[in-house]
Amino acid sequence: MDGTLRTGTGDPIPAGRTVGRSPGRLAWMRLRRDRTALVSAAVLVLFVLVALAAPLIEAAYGIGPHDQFQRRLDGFGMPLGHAGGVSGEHFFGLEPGLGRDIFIRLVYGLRTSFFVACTAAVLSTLIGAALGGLAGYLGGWLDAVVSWLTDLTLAMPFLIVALALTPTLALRFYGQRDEVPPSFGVGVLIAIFAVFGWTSTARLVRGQVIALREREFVAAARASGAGLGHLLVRQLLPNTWAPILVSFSFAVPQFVTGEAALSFIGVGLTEPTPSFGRMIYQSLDYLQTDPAFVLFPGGTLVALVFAFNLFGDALRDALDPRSAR
Amino acid sequence: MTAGEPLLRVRGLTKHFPVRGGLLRAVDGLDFEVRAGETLGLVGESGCGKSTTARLLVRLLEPTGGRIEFAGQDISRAGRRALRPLRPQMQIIFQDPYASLNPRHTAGQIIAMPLQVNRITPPDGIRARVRELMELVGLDPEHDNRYPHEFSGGQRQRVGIARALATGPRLVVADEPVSALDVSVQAQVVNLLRRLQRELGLAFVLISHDLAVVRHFCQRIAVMYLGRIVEIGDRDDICRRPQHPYTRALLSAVPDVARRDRAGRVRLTGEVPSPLDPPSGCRFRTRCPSARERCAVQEPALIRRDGGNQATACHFPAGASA
Amino acid sequence: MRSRLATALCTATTLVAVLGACSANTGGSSTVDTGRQQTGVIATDPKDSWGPAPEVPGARAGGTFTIIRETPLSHLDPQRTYSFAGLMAAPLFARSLTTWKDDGQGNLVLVGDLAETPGSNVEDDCTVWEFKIKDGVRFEDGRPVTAKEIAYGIARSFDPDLTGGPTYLQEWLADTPQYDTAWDFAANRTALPPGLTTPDDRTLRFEFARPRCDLPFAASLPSTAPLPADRDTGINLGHAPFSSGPYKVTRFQAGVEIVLERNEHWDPATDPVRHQYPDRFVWSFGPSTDTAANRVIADNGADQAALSWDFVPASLVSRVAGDAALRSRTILSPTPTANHLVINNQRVTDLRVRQALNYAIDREGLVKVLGGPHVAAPNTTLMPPATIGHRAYDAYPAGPNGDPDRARELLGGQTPELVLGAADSSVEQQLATQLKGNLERAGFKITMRAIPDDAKLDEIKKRDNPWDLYLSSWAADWPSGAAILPVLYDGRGIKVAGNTNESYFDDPAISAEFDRILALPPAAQAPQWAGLDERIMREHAPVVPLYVDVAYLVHGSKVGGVFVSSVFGYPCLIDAHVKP
Amino acid sequence: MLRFLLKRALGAVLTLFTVSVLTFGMFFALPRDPVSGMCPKNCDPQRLERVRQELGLRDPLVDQYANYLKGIVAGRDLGGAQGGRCDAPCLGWSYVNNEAVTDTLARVLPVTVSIVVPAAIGWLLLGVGLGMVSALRPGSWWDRAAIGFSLTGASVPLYVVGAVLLLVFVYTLRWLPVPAYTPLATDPLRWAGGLVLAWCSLAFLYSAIYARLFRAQLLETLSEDFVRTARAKGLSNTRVYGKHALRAAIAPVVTVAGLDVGAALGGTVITETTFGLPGLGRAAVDAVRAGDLPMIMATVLVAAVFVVLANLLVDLLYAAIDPRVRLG
Repeated sequence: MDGTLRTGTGDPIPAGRTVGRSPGRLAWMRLRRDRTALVSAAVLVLFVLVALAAPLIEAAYGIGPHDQFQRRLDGFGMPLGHAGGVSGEHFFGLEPGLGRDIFIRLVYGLRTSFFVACTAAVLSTLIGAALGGLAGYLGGWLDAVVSWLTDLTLAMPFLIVALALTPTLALRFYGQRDEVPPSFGVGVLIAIFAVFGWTSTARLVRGQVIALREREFVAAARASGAGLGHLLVRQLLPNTWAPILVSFSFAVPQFVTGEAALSFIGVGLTEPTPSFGRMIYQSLDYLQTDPAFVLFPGGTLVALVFAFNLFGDALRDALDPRSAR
Repeated sequence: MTAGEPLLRVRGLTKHFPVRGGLLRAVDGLDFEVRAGETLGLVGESGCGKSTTARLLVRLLEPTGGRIEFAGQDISRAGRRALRPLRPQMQIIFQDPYASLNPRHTAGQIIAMPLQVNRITPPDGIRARVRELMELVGLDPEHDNRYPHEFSGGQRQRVGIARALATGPRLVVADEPVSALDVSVQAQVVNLLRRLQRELGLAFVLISHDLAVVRHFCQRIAVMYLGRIVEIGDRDDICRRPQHPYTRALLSAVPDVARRDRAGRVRLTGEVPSPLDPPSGCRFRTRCPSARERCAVQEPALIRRDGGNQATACHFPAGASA
Repeated sequence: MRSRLATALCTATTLVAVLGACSANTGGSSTVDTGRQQTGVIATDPKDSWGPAPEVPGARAGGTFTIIRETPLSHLDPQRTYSFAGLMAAPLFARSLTTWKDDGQGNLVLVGDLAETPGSNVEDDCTVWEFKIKDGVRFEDGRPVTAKEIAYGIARSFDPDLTGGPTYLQEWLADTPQYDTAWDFAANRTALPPGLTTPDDRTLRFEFARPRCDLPFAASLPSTAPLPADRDTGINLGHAPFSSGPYKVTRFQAGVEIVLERNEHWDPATDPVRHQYPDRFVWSFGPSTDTAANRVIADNGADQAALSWDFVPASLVSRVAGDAALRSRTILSPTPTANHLVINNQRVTDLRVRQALNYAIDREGLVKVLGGPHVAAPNTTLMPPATIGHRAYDAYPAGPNGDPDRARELLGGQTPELVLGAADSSVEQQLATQLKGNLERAGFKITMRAIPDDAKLDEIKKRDNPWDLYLSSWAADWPSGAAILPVLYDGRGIKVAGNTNESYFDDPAISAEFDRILALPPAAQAPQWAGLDERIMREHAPVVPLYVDVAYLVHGSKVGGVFVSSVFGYPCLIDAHVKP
Repeated sequence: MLRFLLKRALGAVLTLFTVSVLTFGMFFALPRDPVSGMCPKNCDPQRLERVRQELGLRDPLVDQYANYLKGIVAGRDLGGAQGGRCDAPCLGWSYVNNEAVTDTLARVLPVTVSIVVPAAIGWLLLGVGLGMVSALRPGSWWDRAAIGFSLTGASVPLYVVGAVLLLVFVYTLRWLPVPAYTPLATDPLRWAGGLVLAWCSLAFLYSAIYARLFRAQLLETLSEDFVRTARAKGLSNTRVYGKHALRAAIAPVVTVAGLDVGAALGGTVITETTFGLPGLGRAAVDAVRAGDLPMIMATVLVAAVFVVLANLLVDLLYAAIDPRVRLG
């Protein structure tokens, strides 16, 4: 995080001299003193580690995401035993019906979910920052066009486009018989989120840049002959890190729950790709008959999003010295 | 360029901003020249178009009309590419030392910026040049990795000055360089500027609302009112023999030991008229103690009288009547 | 600061507390009589076709009976009715030429409804049929129903604007699937289609170019409902049908609600099956299957007299079945909907591969995926057990969990790579995942391709569809082998699209058998179909029979008289009543 | 002001036009046959082809689109199977629902409006209230509770909240009726009873966002100069908060609220799905799944109209609340 925050400050600071405290560094120090931030960051790191280490966990756990244990289900297809079949062998029990292990599917689903959400958040933030920055700095017709694009994106119904586009694209790229690799579905999801997710970042950055572009340090750089690239990247960007980072930290959980929401209307990833979202969607039907099936994926989702929101809040506070805490 | 040629020549410079409800005539026909190594002070109340002029001179703004020649080259319509070779030769110092430094850059980065932007590599490298500049403006070179918020106001303005000097300019436009500073610091900075001007032989356009600062610093003084120059001339002429009632009013507001005993302190009454709708004829007439009918009808031209260097735009200048 | 963490913990604990209470699931099961034999006859005694229908024990008149269903009935036009819900709603307000006397236990008798008998086979070769229309049947405005109005009803089903209904009568009369070009209804509104005549007000006569021995069955569909020509409002009839049954439509709020109230002009004496117990029926649309089931289980207020039309969703089955208090409020019954893993015989031409597929399937596991024996019952025959004359057999005995070893043996070391097309709906994705697991265990390599749910049916009906395997089901329009085997396995009629022969199975010897059996008198056909069923499976294995649907319904405590139709497998409303 | 309105209206029309063209194009790229919904069990391909021609699905796309636009502006004649004459604004005939699209809209729109409007009032009041309580006493117990509430609201997805609420209040405790839509005019009590859970879940979710937003905004304005000046002038706390700070802090909330309500009116798909309410969002999803082009176009357009109108309204409101904003 240190590195990220300091990117904007340019040249690395040589060690061994009085080190200037960049605003990013100050934020980092504030963040380190914030216990909530630390705890939520630790939870997030844990989630990331679990997602990254999924194959290792599978090896250690001895059960794959596609293995079925239907013999441990009763006649209705409900898991036998306590709390949805929780046991030393199956930490979180079994899915009703197919009888797959919830724990390992959760681990793999987390991996997919994280990848989708983080990549989409990076992309949408990049698009938003670039468009918002350009529109805010240059103003004029470009600003009008970007504003209009924002309105258009907001007016396009996200769910409908997603619903219509997913099967269409699969057909275009893979015909009707070829196996559609899971990465394709993941890619489509990322693209959809990125295309629809940039508007808030763009608005934020645009507003920030409009406030900044009249500042004299920008004029100073222009008077020195700086070009558009230098102005945007070297002068303005370092001053918009805070809103960009914060909107990124809020975009990730939004996309995590978004993936689940898409499953709700039948878009998103299809079997057999383990998907966090679809798992939650399916589990909700079992709220009465197998609450454990809801609890584990649902609890994980809530914990993940909660940690992200906590961290995002802490980050915002840390980056904004005016905040009252 | 011959020695007598001015470094900067401004002719009929105008800048109008289209706003709701009309045209804001911020700068409305300026004529003046600045020779190499010469210092010109531009004074006037706030809102008279000083800052706009400063930004026009370094082409942060594009003029609506008129001509700006820098080193004999017309730059009034020049694009970014055409300005590129001239940029290192003209720099600007801003009023607000807080806003003019990028809070996310270190002092070193800020001072090095003009060099990097213009792809200038000093013989000993950028770092050495930065340290040299910092020493030159009286900053500890060890502080080059500090951020603006870790400096005091005066120190920050020094950083701004160092930045302006980085490329070795021939002309520096200083827009109210000290007005945001504490009075005790103001003198230090003004002295620094004087020293630099002398040592480096810079041409300066110093813009200020404070006649005291200008008088202390500049060889020539131009007085602006509502987007126009009402009087221009050598410092001593302007200070000793102000001909325009507005100049006299400004002078009389300066606490000055030499003049304390003299009567005739001119007080300005009323508000500055809106530049959206300037008065007809002489723009100063609405506040002028000696305004007559003619002033409302005919706009006075900036005319040299007495054959000297001093020019005044007034139908009834003080010197003539005296 | 601290509060945020505290809240995090709080949220988690609340969730646990809400969902928490858990006890060990030790299994235990209940059984469904899915193997039950269907018996069906065509009534020979004219008295069977007359009313009044015997009283339902304990039934009382009065009350409002509500049916809750997720998907709305988009119209009630009898000539356009083909959905199960539409077919089950129609008898309330539309009478047809013939109808089924159904005890809900699989005993079916085809009787005359508008007709005095279920039809007379005039030449005894199934080419000419006559129906005598009953005296005393009236429309909702009191005018009598005659052969003319029935003939007009059949004629308007030729209108290409009135899509969606069964096409048996039209195709048989015109002797071509392009019936609407053969006879243009719009240009001949006052005439009748070829082969259909009304010699007098009480006689309706069909003359076909070829033997159509199933006509009495086909005439039981609501497309034979009568309509006076002056009451034909075309496409708008769907919102206000003209009633000939015990109820008339008094309110049609598209997508929200349909209200039927008593038709005073209905005479029970003419009706062999219907009753008129509740004051009104209300179809209420919108709530999801889950919601509807939960609502009815909760048994509050008006919901006490409500039936959740859709079957109990798989996720709730264990809860409903496990609640002894609900036993009296549930109906469990087999249905005639048979589900197969269809093999595309044009692509998978190796019989041994098709047989290996049959051996590989773990039907017990499959039923678990579906939600247990209350949702599905394993099946190994082409025709569902609810078919008249059905005989059980297992051509590829693999035990309840499949026999992967036997399958491997048949494959002889090859690894056939097959593409399994599955709708992108949640249930079908799960089923496909299960099947993929079964098949890969037996040495196949399976690629799953998702097909948009709503498009899937059309896609697999295209001759050149790109998949090797797909899930499909068939529910016959009447429980005779004639409405199943020739429809699904006659290769001579395969066209570019819109095929019912989804396995694209084509064998001349089998096709010849279809012709032979279809020419037999209906009563003699049943055992022949059963024999052919087994022969097709043993010799060709064109599909993998998987399971038949089981109807599992739940209703409010005041609901009485609802049974599952032995013909369609959905709740039948003609005996329904509201208990006091 | 008039010029501003005119300019915005023109932009809005352009947006709507683009949305409809994009939707139209997207639909024809879909791998599904729009006619299939009309196909009975054993449908003949030639019949299908004829239906396609009758529906105009074989005309060039541009013609089809032009016809569609003409229908909206001037009405048009549809085939006999589509109910005949269709008056302006004619959005076409849904061959899946078997009725004029305008009729379907008239049915589903009240449901969505009934969900969104009361919920929006709830989330605004709750959000602003919580935000205010926590900003006025930063660091207090109230503040912490409010922050905790809003963080939870923002973290638990609506479908989870909805499912839990349903289980607890409807199926287990039976305090509330099963969610259903009854028109307000029919029975206000049943109307409210059937929607209250949807309102609560939406309000919980959104008020969380608003509380956080409003708290941050209020804290920021309270630290701004003019508030300090007002205080220095000796104005009472109430006057400072009421007149200056609240006014300045409410503007961004209004912006967000306007846009949120606009978007929500376009269809609260997840809410409607969770609670089984037949609103615009469900209709839209069903339309896409069934390939019902006229319904897709209509739902998309209606949703877009709401968003665009909300945008416009927000700009106007913003100008009204904050006179510093110039309409340019």
